[in-house]
Amino acid sequence: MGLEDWLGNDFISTRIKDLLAWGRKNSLWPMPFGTACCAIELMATMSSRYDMARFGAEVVRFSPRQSDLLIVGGRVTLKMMPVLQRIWQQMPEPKWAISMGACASCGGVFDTYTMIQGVDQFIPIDVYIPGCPPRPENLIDAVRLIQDKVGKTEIQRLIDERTGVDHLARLEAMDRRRTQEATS
Amino acid sequence: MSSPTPQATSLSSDPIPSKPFGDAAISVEPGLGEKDMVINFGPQHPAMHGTLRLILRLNGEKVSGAEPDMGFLHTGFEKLGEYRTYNQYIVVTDRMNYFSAMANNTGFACAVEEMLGIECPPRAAAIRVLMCELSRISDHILGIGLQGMDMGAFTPMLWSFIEREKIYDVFELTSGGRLTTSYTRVGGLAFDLPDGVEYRVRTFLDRLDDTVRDMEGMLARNRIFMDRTVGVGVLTRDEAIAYGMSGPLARASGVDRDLRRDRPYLGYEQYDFDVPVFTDGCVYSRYQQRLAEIRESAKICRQVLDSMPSGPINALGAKATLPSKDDVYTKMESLIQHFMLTMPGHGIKTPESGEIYHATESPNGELGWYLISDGTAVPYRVRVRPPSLFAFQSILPMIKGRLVSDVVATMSSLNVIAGELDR
Amino acid sequence: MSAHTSDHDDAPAFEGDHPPMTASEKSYIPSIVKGIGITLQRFFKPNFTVQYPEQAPYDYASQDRAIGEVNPRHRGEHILVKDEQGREKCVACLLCMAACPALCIHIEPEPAPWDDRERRPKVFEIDMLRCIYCGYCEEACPCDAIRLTPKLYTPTTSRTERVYDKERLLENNPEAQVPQRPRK
Amino acid sequence: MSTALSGGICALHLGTFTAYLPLVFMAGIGITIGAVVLLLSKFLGPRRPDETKSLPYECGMEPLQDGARERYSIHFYLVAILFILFDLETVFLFPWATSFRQPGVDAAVKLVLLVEVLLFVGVLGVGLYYVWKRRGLEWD
Amino acid sequence: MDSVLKFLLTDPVIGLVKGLLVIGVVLQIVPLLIYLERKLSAYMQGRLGPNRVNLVIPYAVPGVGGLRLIPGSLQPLADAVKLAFKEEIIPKDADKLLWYLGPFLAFFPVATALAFIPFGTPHWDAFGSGILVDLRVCTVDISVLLLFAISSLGVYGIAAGGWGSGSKYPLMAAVRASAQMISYEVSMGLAVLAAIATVGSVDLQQFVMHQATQQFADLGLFSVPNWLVFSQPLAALIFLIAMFAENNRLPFDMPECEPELVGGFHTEYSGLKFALFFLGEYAAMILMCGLFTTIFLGGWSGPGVDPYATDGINALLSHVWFMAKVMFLLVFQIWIRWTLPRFRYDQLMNLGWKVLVPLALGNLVLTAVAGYFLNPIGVGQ
Amino acid sequence: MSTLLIILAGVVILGAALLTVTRRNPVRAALCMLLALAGVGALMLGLRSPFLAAMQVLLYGGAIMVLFTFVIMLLTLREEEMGPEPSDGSKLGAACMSLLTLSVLWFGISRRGGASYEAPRLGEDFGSAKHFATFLYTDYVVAFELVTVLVLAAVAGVIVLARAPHRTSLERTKLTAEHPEEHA
Amino acid sequence: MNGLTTPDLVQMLAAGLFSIGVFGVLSRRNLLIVLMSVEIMLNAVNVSLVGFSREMAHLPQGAAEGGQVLVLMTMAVAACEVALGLSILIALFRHVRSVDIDTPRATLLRN
Ligand code: SF4
Ligand code: SF4
Ligand code: SF4
Repeated sequence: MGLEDWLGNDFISTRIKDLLAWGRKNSLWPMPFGTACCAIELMATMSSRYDMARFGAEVVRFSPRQSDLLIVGGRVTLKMMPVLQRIWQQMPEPKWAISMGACASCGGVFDTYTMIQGVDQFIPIDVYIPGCPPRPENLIDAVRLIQDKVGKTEIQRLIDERTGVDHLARLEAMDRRRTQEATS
Repeated sequence: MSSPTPQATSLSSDPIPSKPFGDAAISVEPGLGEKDMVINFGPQHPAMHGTLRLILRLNGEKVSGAEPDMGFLHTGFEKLGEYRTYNQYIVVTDRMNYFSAMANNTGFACAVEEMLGIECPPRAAAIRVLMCELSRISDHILGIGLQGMDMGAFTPMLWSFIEREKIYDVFELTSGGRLTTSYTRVGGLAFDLPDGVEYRVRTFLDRLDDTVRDMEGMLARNRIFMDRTVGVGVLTRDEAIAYGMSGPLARASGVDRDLRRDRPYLGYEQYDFDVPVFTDGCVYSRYQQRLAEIRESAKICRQVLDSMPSGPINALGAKATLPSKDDVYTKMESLIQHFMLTMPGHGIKTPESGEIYHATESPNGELGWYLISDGTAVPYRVRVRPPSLFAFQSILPMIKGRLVSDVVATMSSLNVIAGELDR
Repeated sequence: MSAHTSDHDDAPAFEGDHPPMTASEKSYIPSIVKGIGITLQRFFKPNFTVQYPEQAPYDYASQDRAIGEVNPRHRGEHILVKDEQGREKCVACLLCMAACPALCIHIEPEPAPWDDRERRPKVFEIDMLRCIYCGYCEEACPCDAIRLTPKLYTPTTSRTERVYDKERLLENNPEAQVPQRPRK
Repeated sequence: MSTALSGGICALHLGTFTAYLPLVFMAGIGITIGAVVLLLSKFLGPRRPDETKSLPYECGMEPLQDGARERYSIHFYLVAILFILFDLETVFLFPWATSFRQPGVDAAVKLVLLVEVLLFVGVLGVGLYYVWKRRGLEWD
Repeated sequence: MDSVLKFLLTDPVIGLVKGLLVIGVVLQIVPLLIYLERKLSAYMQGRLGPNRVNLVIPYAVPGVGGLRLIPGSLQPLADAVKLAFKEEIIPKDADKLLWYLGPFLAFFPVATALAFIPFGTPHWDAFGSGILVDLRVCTVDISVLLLFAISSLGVYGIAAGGWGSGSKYPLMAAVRASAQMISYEVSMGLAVLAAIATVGSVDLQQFVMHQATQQFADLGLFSVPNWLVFSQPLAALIFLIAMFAENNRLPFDMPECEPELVGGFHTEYSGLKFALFFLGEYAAMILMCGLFTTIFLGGWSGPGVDPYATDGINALLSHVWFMAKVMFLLVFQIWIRWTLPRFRYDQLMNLGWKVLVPLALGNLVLTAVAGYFLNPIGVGQ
Repeated sequence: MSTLLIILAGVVILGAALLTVTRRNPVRAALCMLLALAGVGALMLGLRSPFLAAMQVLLYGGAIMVLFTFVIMLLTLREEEMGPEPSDGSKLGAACMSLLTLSVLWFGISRRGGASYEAPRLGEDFGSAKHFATFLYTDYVVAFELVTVLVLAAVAGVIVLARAPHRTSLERTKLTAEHPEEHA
Repeated sequence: MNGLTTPDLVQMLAAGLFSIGVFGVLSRRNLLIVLMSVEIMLNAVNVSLVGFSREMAHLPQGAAEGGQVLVLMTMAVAACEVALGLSILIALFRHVRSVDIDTPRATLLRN
């Protein structure tokens, strides 16, 4: 059930946690869910002038199974929403999401009959980027914000919250199991 | 409504396939035939630009049928047009074809101006031409870069982005936005060109050649690339006409038609440029077509810079453009005009039942705007003829019976912009 | 204006558009060598990357981007302009609200306590997330009370946090607070 | 010749199984690394499977057709068969390749060997040609 | 001391140590390769590549703090850490057994086959103890055959992984990949056959000895060694091309070509299993480059290396030469990857069957005929 | 040493073979078969036939089993297509038959006089590729050349079988008409 | 098994392997597995041949070589057999959509 659950607060555990946070922080492989204009700026961020690879966010995997960071860039319509949701669900934990641009964050200029007014109604978004389209600088800022967040959050609790598991109850159950194993 | 193009009547006599989708179109049901595998190609597929979807029926590697599924990016552009004033709508047109936003809002502004009977001043027209051609370059260079990328050559794509960044700089300097410029206004432009743009465009054009040569050198005569593109995704001249293709795609198939030359707008007739035409209609021809058009556009840009007229950038007399800010702060009638143009319920005076179809040559082909006005500041109906739609619908005959890899090559050669396709 | 490019005018020595591959081209080797040559050249060219968080977005001195100092037309976050007495210039005429295509400005006017104007905004809110930074509000304002400044929009972790109220807009970007309208 | 070169006690002469012991070690190391990585993959990461997550990825759509294992083209099978046959031929040529230029073989034997091998390769070529002509090497 | 050495330098111990060393070195080259690949491609594209995770020597500069070295050099480590602690997803249609076997089988044969590559001189007097150590793990004299036999099992990894995922893209990729790999194995085998015929041995160490001790041409100033790349250029070319195909590297990266098959046969894999696939892939690259070096580029031989000497310096130098050649080939592979577009599937098969196989056969015939007229060969003439 | 090895290999081989013939899932069967083949290869090494061992792995492991794998992948049999599980009766019969075979062979083997491997030492390169060369192309040249003919015949056969005429569309429609449920 | 020598062990092993093959051929109805069983039988023969060859290595007449060549030939035959057998299997499968050995008969009877 994940080694991280077993990590306590002693010196070595903290070191391991630091190492993990460092690794996750510096290797955020993005899953580009770019649908419209924002996708072009997303590409611009990956390309030579802004070069997101500098932050380790280089390996663009088009398979959700290998990515850590979903970047929703562009307009998301009613027809597209299930796709987005499915991709988000198919990404392995721990995962993060950026909503890039006005459209993804809240619909932007397109308050029309087909548009989702903000993808955060359907998937948990960690960072919103305003702008239409946001400049690559903003996207880089957002990735750095995510990096901060990765370093600070307790991943296990985050995952539990997302999957609707009672974090404390799970930890207690594990504790109980541990003591049981120790006694028997 | 004015007739779309001079050639339209002659073209319409060409035979249209009785079943345009033919037997290529299939229905999807579980547990299909003996060997065919039905597979989703898109929407979230690297080759489908994020939002297009093809349902492919594969016999081994071979495509035995395909069904395009669109609408994943249907944003309601046309409906939105009925709730935004003409000038506000310019912002929206930017977001329709984001590879070349400038060409879109120029097209829309031209359509409105033609409906209102306004002539935009020569300086504004020249600047618009410059910006349109720059967008054409940025679209085509990314197009050939993506063509390479979809075939595995990732490096040229990033080089194309370097050039695009320089174009972004020009846009940013003039309009304040990199991608979605919102620079044109009905009857003119938002601002005049700032200093330094000319120098910047010229240096960009000078260095463009190098990059284009490098990109061409990497791919154009490379056998791997040629084998994958020559004779792939062929669209004959007749098919191209029947499917309503336009722009570089049609020209690559031998349809010698370019609105900039055949139905000049914005003073295109003053500039000396060639319309490159290829006849093979295959992916490789489209690639070469784009390369050739980049060079022609660069030529036009230079001429525009050489002959840039001076003068106002807004058609002032027509009461459709905002007065200058200094006047608004100081003169009463300017202030009133400003209010009359911006206040809710007011705005540009339009004819009671104006109706216009106006087409411009956007980088992807004939971009037509069909507008109906009802005398208010908001259009009664906005309808777009998006070139990408015609490109996407014609993919079936191109990929039928070909391999999966050809689907990728063909798709990227069509340069389908989902935003424009689905609107 | 000729209808065809030159290579169509003089009769080409081959069918179709493109010269067929020569024997040496068929052997793959020349183009591979050429390709390697080009990439080698590019390898030794100076690179194009702006190290964003360290190098400020407008500090392009070392790059050939060189937009100069801050681009005055850059459309970043808004400010409400203050007049000489430190009051907002806005007279709550609602023109910006009408001009905004994204419908992201919300103004509630109230009678002004000052005698040089009738009204002033009681509430002036801009949803920075929905805003598309088009600059129409600035263009619509008859008294230069709202401006788009070069300040980059910043990513955020909360959607509501991006709704800027009057106070925040007034203090948003102090450097851009010059009473006279900067030339564009 | 080989013993002359690889003297020393480590270079065990051929055929004794001890010479292959390092190979077993190597395989052991490979297996250990592989197994450890697989085991770790089971224990390290969190696990929160759910219905959607374990659906096969198909561009974000519901997978079309139930049962993803679909049938594939016969061509691939042909490739595999051709491969077997060619592999077989290679096997029969290995001994020849090691010895046909050894010193101390007299000319007549050499000639016979040459003819034999040319014949062998020739028939192989004929086989390839036949397959080619029968469109066994077409992939589209 | 001496007795300790004597005890330690028994065959099994030597074998084990060599095996551990080889695997260790390979496991270290892999991150280096990943790093190199990213940096080289970045510079080629006018970018900088990863530069945020540096090797830091703490407190190196007094008063200022740590010294940052080699920008981005820890990137592979960061990736590895992250992948290790990623959730594991098993698709619902997956065949559990194959799912686990896939990455394992992609790595294990490669690791085993590495045992046959000679990475240094055949007789190194280990620490002056008088015990001669052959610098390769498995000292058998049919190493080429065994190497081929074992590495031909690499197909199963991809096949099992792709088929076992129970998803369409991986399945397609698996079928493509295995067909591609076995097709190019034929031409590779034929090319190697010609090389064997030239050398007259199926022992890789003999290959190197042959190339190290003979001279191809004497150009006065320096003599060209008899590397097989000179005497068997066609075979070398065929092998080189087949090598790219066997490693599934661009321009032959059919099995994972992104724009067509999303992620290829490992689309469904996440976390460490994906990393294991990756590891296997890069290890296979190293294996193939090592093989090419050994067969065609004179292996560990090079200026200053005496094939018969037994001293440690000589052995070290030979190893350095070997690594240098292998690194050169690896960089070449990387360079090609970022330069060329990829083949289409049928073109790739055509190239394999209709060009390379006939060429290799012709080359074989040529070798046979030439061998008849030329002098018999021997080592050390 | 070698007896131990042989017993070890024997256990692996027999076990794997037994598993092979009893697995219902062809994939599992093929995997077990692979193990058995590898065991046989190791056994050959122990019996001082290294060349044959290499060929065993190369041909059986690297080629023949690949072919099986391909067929399995291409057919991807469904449960109903594999036919029903054989009845217990037939299994029992088969077991009897195979035991009969085994006892006959066993009888034969145990009757022969004490063979041994300890006889005069073998030549240095017995079983190597060079050793093969000394007789394969001289004493057994007919067999050697016949192999090509065999292979040629096999190629021809395979091509003919693989290119078996497809059902014409007419036949197909007829079939569909007769058994609509199969083709629905 | 005290009376058994090592060579006998090898032959026993071969015999065991062979009878497992026989069992597989007789008991299974899945053609794929039947083919695999045939391969197992051939392998048994190979083992036996190698064993005999090893046993006779000291005889001067080249009996040992004969055994070795025979193994190589067996492999060749096995490869060809598999190639053809699987081709037939595929051809069959195309017609009757099953790899059950008894199905073709049933289908033929039905028609
Ligand atoms: S936020 Fe703006 S740029 Fe981004 S997708 Fe929406 S409209 Fe396009
Ligand atoms: S910039 Fe445009 S979208 Fe933003 S508030 Fe002003 S008018 Fe509205
Ligand atoms: S900001 Fe300007 S336009 Fe908007 S309400 Fe105030 S005065 Fe009017």
